[in-house]
Amino acid sequence: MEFGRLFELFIAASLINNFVFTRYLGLCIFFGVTKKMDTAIGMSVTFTSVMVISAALNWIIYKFIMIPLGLGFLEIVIFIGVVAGFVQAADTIMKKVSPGLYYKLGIYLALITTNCIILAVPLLNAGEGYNFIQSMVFGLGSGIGFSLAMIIMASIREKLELADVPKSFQGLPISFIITGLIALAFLGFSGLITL
Amino acid sequence: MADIKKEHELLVSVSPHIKSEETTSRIMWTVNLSLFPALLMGLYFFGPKALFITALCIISALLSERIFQKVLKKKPTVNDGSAFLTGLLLGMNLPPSLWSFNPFMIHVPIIGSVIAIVITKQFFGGLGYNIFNPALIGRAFLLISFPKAMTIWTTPTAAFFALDAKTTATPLGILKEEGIGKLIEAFGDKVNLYTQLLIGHRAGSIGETSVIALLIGAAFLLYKRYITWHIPFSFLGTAALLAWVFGGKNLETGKMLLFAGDPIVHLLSGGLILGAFFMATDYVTCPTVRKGQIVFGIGCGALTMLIRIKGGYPEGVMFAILLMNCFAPLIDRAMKSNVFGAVKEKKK
Amino acid sequence: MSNAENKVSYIGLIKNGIFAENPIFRVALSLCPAVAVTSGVKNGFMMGLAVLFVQVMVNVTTSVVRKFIHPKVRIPSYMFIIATWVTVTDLSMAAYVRDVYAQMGLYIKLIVAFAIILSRAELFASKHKVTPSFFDGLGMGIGFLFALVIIGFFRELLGKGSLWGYPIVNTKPLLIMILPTGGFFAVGILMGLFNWIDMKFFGGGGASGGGH
Amino acid sequence: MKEMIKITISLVIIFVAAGLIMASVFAKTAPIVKIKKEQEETAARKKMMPDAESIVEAGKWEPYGKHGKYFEGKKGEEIIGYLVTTYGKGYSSYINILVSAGKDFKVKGINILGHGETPGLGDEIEQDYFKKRFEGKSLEQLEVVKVEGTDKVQAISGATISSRAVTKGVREAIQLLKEKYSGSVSARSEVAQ
Repeated sequence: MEFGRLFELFIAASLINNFVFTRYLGLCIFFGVTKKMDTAIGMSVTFTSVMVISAALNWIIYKFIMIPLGLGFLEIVIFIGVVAGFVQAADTIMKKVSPGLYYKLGIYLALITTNCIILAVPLLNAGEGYNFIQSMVFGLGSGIGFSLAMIIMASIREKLELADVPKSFQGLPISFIITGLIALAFLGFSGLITL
Repeated sequence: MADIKKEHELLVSVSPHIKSEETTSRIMWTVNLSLFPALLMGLYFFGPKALFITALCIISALLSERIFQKVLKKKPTVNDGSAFLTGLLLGMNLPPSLWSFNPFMIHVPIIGSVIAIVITKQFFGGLGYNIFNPALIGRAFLLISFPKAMTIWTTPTAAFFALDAKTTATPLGILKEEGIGKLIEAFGDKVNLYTQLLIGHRAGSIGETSVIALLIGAAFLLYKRYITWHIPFSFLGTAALLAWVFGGKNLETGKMLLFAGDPIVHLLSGGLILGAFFMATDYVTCPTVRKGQIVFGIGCGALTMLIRIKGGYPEGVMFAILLMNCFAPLIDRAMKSNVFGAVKEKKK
Repeated sequence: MSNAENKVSYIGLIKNGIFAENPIFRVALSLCPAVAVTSGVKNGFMMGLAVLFVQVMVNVTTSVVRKFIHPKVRIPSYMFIIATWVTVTDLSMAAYVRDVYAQMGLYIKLIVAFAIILSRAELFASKHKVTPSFFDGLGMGIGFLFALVIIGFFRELLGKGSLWGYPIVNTKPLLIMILPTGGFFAVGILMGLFNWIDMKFFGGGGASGGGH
Repeated sequence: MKEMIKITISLVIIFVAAGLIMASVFAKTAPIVKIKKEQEETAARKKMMPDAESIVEAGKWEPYGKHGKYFEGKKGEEIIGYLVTTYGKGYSSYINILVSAGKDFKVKGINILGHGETPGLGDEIEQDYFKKRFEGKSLEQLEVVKVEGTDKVQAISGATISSRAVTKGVREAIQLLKEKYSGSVSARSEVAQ
């Protein structure tokens, strides 16, 4: 039963309520990094892992520090602080432990701190009152969903490089329209959680 | 490099922008022709109003293509048959009783055509570059925008303003809501159900109902080698298999019964044949690599059945194809990745 | 930088925010709310107001403390200032405009991650005096508000057949416009239109200046 | 070293000032939020049961793992009906429903408190015509049918899943009330006889 609920949560977070296509989050990054497939993949890996870990960290802090002390109203400041601190730490550790990986993913880390999608996960977790495991599953589902969106988008934009898009629509406008079309297709997933 | 060359020679369905214009237009008009038997059956069953809807779609598709190209001062391509095909497919995918709900909804097919042609095709640079199947985007857009008008189905009658045509559910609608027992009951017996589904005497979109007519057209296209077996057969095969395994349902408990589904009903209804042979195989929006096409077909079949059995819509062909359209460039990329030259060559 | 020069440019700063460096249509920063909260004019307006308030306050605060902040901890300090003002906005909206807040509370909180606010604090307010910073914030905020209201106008009119919640026509002409798909379409088409106008009447895409 | 101290001091001052601002805003707004929220909830309950003099919370329950509550509506000392907040698993969201029931466990009315269903289709559950379809229904009648003219709940055309979700949520609420109260009610009616 519990597993079923978690699976449902995962599917809902990744496909049905996909961060990009139905919650409209992370659009700056989404449009920014999907010009190239390599960047999109690097970003996916980094994002998903940071989302899961920050979901866990923030859950612990929310549950054991903020709630007991009645500091719920500081959630924005604290969550951002935690994410920033964690990213900084990850940056330093990665540089020392695995320079190869740092070389590949380090540049994305810097972009992450002030990203709404990373911040939205702990905020939604706190709002929905998920438990520890659920928070992490939600973070994972959201991360995978975001990655999926980025990778699809990157492959489409690569194909579009050859296309003769009207001049005033080149760049962002056409990307918005593609996203709209993908969102239309993703509507097919709605209703899946109703068993 | 030799490998790539060989592959290109084998391809019948190269993206049209590589081939000469004449070939593109011949292919397109042939596809249009192959859809005619099904259209005629639809007109026979649903009467002149079906003709009106289809004509409206085709005319507005042609007009919007012409006007857009005029505004942007592009070379007109109205005669290549692709805008005609988009309009035809869109019309065949609309319910014949579109305005029995509200007689003033004549703008619906026009909006669908404009969305299909302008947003889905011309914004991307015209034929050959569109990511999604234009007719399906047009239909999806209409389904979401006019949810009621687009889901009213009537029994086949031949009256023009049949406002009193009996509304009914599609076979898949009955199957989803009330189960296979009720469906068989509605058609008398099982044999009658299958034959009626095959002939097309049932509620549904204008061009999706007559499976036999669609198969004739499909056989013609296969014979002319304008389409290959890869996508349709992997699509239908996957759908049939999954329908058989997961399609059964215990009506009392609502729980799923394994290996008890009826694949034939699923195959013959809900536009699966139309989608598998005429829309999933769209040259531009499916992968160009053979292996990729099989993956594409399997994906379409699996998503169709996922949506039909678990999802919110009784029929899932449209969304399944659109979703796989999203993945097509990715599939192509993954399948081609071992021969890096292929991408380069396309770029020029 | 002389005083006179500053005075002339106040209106220019606001104009700059609305047209030349419109945060959404031109600079294309902070796109999420452009789609997320614009299913209605009212929500778009409220969001725009919230951003306007935060942007102005952040710009003013940053400008006041700009000499006091050590350059090494510049960005964290700005983030902290932003987070503070966002929290203030969030708490106030939760208390006073509850119906709006119920629909878009999450996005109000997420103002903290809007690139536009940090970028204005860093690019403008940290280098200018309080008054120009105030007007820069005002210009950016109004530009943001303007964009959100325009998008909201089209989406609500087409999607719900109403404006600011008041029915205009009695059907829902094009329901899809209030869904994500419609939002993306609306923003994409409006952006293309802005580009087209720019190219047609103002001679090409050189308009967007600034530090980007 | 001197620089470090300077940085620390400047940061601390910013933190303290910001903290003060936030805390004071919070101190001012928190009670307002609390009072308004309570007022809204009480008003919603009152609207559902205008006859009751007082509506008292009687317990909590967990439909779909969410937090629901149930209330007793009283006139003087006598219970005249019940209110339950419940959930239904809809098309794309959990639908939060407030159910009002009489002492005979028949639905008196329902209200949709919150949902995220598809605009234009699923959100028709908010419409009065649909909510009216629940009035007077007993547990057995709380089933969704697609046709008109039965004593069951007729689905919204095109939004069967949302309709079904609401109906299921209401049914569970009535079931809960029966479990909690039917024993005492039947006992009481026996005494009366």
